[in-house]
Amino acid sequence: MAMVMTGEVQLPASREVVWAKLNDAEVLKACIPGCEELNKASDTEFQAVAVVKIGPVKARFKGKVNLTDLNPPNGYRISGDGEGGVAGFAKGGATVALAEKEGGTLLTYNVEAQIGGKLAQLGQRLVNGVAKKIADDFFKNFAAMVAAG
Amino acid sequence: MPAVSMTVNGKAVTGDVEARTLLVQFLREHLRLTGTHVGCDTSQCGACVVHVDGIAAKSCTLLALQCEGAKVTTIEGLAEPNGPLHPMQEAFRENHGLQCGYCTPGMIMSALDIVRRHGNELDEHTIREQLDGNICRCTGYHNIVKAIAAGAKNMPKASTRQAAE
Amino acid sequence: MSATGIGAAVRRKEDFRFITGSGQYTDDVVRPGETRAVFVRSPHAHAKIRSIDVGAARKMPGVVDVLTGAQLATDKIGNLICGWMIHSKDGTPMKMASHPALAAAKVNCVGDAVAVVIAETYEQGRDAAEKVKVDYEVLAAVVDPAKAQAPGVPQIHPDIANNTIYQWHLGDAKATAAAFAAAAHVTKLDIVNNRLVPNAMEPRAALAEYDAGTDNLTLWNTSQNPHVARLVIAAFVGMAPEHKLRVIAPDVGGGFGSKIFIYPEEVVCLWAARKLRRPVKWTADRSESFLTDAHGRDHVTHAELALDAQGKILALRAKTIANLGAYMSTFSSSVPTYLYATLLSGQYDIPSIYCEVDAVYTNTAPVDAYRGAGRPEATFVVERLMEVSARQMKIEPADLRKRNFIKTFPHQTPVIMAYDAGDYHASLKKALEIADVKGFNKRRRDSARHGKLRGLGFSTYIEACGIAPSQAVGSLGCGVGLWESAEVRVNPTGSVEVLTGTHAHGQGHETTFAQLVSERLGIPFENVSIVHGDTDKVQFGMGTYGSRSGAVGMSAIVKALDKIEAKAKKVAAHMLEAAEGDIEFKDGKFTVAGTDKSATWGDVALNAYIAHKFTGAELEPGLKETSFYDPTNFTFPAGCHICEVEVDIDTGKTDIVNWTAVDDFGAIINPMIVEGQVHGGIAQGVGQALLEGAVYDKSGQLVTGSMMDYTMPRAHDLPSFHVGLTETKAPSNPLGVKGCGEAGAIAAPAAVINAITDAIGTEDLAMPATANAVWSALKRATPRQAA
Amino acid sequence: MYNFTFHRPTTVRQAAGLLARNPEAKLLAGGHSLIPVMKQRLAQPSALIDLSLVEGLTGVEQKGRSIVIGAMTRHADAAISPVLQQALPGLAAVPAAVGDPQVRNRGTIGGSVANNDPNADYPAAVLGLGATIITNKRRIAADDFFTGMFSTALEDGEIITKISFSIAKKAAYEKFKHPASGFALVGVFVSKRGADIRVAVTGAGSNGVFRVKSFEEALKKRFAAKSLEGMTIPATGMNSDIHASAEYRAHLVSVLARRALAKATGG
Repeated sequence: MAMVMTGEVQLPASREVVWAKLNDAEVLKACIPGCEELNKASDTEFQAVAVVKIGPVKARFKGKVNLTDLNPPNGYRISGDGEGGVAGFAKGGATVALAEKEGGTLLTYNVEAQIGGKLAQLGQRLVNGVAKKIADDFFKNFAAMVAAG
Repeated sequence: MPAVSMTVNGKAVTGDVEARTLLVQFLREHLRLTGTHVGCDTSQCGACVVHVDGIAAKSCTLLALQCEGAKVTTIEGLAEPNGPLHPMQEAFRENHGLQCGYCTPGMIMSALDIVRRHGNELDEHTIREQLDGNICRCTGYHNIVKAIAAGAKNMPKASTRQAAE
Repeated sequence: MSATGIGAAVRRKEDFRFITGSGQYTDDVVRPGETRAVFVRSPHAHAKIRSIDVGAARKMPGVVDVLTGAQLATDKIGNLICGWMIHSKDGTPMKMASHPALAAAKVNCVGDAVAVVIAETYEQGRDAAEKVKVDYEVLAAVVDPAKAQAPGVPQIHPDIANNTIYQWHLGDAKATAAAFAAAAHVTKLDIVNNRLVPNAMEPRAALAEYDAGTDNLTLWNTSQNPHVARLVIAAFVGMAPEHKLRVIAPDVGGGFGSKIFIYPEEVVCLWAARKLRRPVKWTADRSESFLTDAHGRDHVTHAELALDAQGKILALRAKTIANLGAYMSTFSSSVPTYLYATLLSGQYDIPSIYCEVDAVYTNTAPVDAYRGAGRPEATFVVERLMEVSARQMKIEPADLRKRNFIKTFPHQTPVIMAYDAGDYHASLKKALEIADVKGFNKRRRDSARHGKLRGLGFSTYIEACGIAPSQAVGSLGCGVGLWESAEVRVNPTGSVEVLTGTHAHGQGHETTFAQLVSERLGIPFENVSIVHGDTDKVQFGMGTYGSRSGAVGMSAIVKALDKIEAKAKKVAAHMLEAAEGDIEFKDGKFTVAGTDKSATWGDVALNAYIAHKFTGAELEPGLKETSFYDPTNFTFPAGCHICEVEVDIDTGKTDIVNWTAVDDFGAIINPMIVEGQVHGGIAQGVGQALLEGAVYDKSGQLVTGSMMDYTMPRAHDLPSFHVGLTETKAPSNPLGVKGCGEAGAIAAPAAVINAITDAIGTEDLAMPATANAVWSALKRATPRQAA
Repeated sequence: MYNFTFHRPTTVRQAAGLLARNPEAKLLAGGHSLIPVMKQRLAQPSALIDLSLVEGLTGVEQKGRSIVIGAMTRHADAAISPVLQQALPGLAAVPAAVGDPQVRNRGTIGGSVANNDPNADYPAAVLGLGATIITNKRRIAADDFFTGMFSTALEDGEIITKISFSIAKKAAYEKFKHPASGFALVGVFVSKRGADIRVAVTGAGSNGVFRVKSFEEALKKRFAAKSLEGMTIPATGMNSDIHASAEYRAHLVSVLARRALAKATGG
């Protein structure tokens, strides 16, 4: 089931600072909900392991995170896909745009996500909510990291 | 493997089971009581309904170990082997309340639970609402509803509890 | 009528075992040393298989073996096939893609099996299946049948252009176009016939056993037609010679078409059982059923009806795209063609009809016959066109139908079928009375006072059953004959076993067929048993689908009984020392005409076997006869269903408040069972109209993949039904029976949607008409002036 | 299902101890959310701690102006509890509306509230009555308890033992049931206890149960369906899936709120 959602978050830092954090593996690891590992394969490629927990459901996804369409300091696209074993697979991406606003940076994101396999077959009523929560949590975590400096 | 003991259809039974063994697997595979069926894997269809301590439960959503010490009644335990049928069984036959028969054991066990909770005089609306946990693909429910109303009427007030125990 | 004879509402013989939990379904059968098969299935709708690594899985506890499609090919196990050849307009044969039981190179739908784990227990098998590593190269998927043929969409099968299986047509395009050009009124509709998941309550299962001593294979499975399964698995899949394969379909928990077909799992279990020398059992869990049972319907149609100013139909035309899924299932090609377009004349005298059907592949589960198979789709097209035409032309819907009913028989339609008997006025008239249509306007006003919209919908349907004359279906491309067989064995004590090639999975053949035999031979109902479902016991037969067991299967029994009677009379003649021509047989007694000499049925049966009164030269001992009956025509059950609904304006929720069904099934053997069939059919039709719909997302994931998301009709979704009967006997078979199994599912969807659209005043409503859908339609609508 | 170890403690203390020793353990109450997920292999707890033999976790009692329901009280028992029927019938309607009869025969209030499924019924009542969740460690106000879909303020090792509901004079629940799953497509609980007016919604929000402040404000003038006439809530933030659009869910919230009010006020 493909899902699409958008959001924005106002950050108390310059675009350059935000941009740097968006490209920092440690920051990304701390922000990706449930991320257990994020190993750099190159500046724009990472091997990742993340645990997705939704109520009683718990699935560990192994896969890649890629940064593409890099346009410093205006934005990029962050995408990932992972295999969750018996749970199925998940793919998703977010186009992130940075704009100067009120002395800080307005980050807007457009997320699309897709799941397959057992989660898609059985989890329909929850998929949208979960995808939204993961996206929101990521950018909320990111905002906190930026705020923390 | 953990051991489990319970009373099934009046008989004490024990078995060594993996913790993950469901009650329905214990009944069907360990005890060979194959009257209890599995029709779905999301606890919707009710083909697996049995009574645990007199109360209807979906045996696909209970672990055998959760039933340690419990009294379990399955469709096979409703009537004595050579005795008369339970009035609810008889009513399903009399009213053509079944076609392929696959959902029938669960339907009958659920019907008895409806009588336990709502008494012997059941109106159509109550029966239809209370059958929410049981799916039949053959009958369109028309004759199941009739059968349950008739079976409930023909049951002595005490007999539900007896059947359940 | 005797208490157990033809026409009596005899309680069913089969019920005792079902109500006491002693039925024997496939999963209940246990063989010594049995193993469990767990399939590894694709989570992707469309992907190339780069590699499969079973190494880790093989090492898991309890694993006997892990097998893949590559090994299947090495062992020369053949593909699954579709057995009905359809030719395109241009004369080219349909494009049947190869369908291996385990995919080796490419998967084409979610749930496609790529490997199988054989393990000691089910849970061990599942543990190991997770360890099978499949490296997929994921491809873009095509899901929407309306877009499957467009340029640039993913191609599913490499040598089949535009995902197109065939482009077929029926009827006279020119005459139809001319009629449309001259029409006073043309009604146009775009219709989606929603995709359904059959969901028989018993999931599919297979248990295979190999006897190395005799080289025999036995398969217990959930089949509606065990002989056809054996034939296909022997002759096409090449598993074993036909005489070395036994197929047993024991108690089967509902089929509705989905258990006609030959599926990959049966093939794999047989293959694995022989390879591993252990019995192999597979039972689907419901999640697998959703992904792998053949689905039903899934048509996209544009339909038009041309009428003159008086409401007389001049012509009908339809263009349909039929989704057959990733592979062609056993009979899938016939469903949107000869089982669909041939019924587009409905109950009406329509001079010209033209129908075009494109069948397409998509990355979804295969689609094949599901209760009604083609006929519900046809009825929905015709009956929606009728209702909408009536509304647009401001003619009462019942009146428009009356103006166009076929009144004389036989009637040749422009789309092959020759209707042989019927009285459409009679069923409509009776239904109007039972439904109290006269009182509807008052009820509608009452509903309005409570904030509810009330609507009335008709469906005067027709279907073709008794499938089917072999010569006729052969000329249309069917790969098999559709006769039926019966064997009647009279035992020395006079009891009777009837072996039938039909198969019961809820229909009550053990009762109905015994009623026929009891009445005909004048022997107690209890002394008759019906045997079916085992290829070692029963001679070749064609199985049960298309409401054929009565019209074809019982006719075969009648023919065999004719032979039994003739032979028994010969025996009686010797016993009573009379001429054979003087022997009369009535109520189980043989008498010599004009005398008081008689012999009972039991006496004659015993004498046939002890053979003390005749020599073998005059008469063979024994009393057993066989018949193969081939019908001379389809039968044409028809009737009128009227649905009355109330729609809650605030929520859009529809309640069916009244249902009337008046059907003409010809002669009735057991009215209780017939009514039960009607009830069940209506429930499935209501399910299609209100609740059910299989939805794939754009990437080919089945998002209604469980009973949490796919709404099965429950008791509180349905009312009690008012069922009535009219009767015109079918002239094409000795009993005059027509068939009743599918009528409800055929009639109901149109009745429901006609009722809701009547209530809400807009035709813009797709199935399933969920509360959300109806609420949205109400919001979009400019309400039609209420009648 | 993956295998696990199975424990049946008899006291809350034992249960908490087991939970502390097994970080991957799960508490098993009625099991009707957890076991289906485990059957699909979408959860792999190392141990299950079955609470059914733990003493003192069942029953419905009136304590002063409150109704206290033990965490392991089954829906079927709560629904017919004479105490509840007498003191707070609007709450009794909630367990009566859960799932199907067999689910109600096994499912528990504690399990439902701890799981906080965004389509579950009880969270609407707990939030809609401003209940207090009592655990082995502390008391948590409903307004602080539900923190998003499937997430609560419960900490590791914390076990719900009881839930305390202040008796509201007027209270009612209206549910639009999803025809397949039996969950609430939308459910609305309304209550009035003195000046505390609450409208809590389950099923509709993409982030779980929530209160409709605009409705609550409007109801302060008069606690009646009429006060909400013409009022709607925006579709943003509503869940949208194959079963219902966000617009439809938003619409149902106002329809069901009015119906619940009519029920609560005997209208």
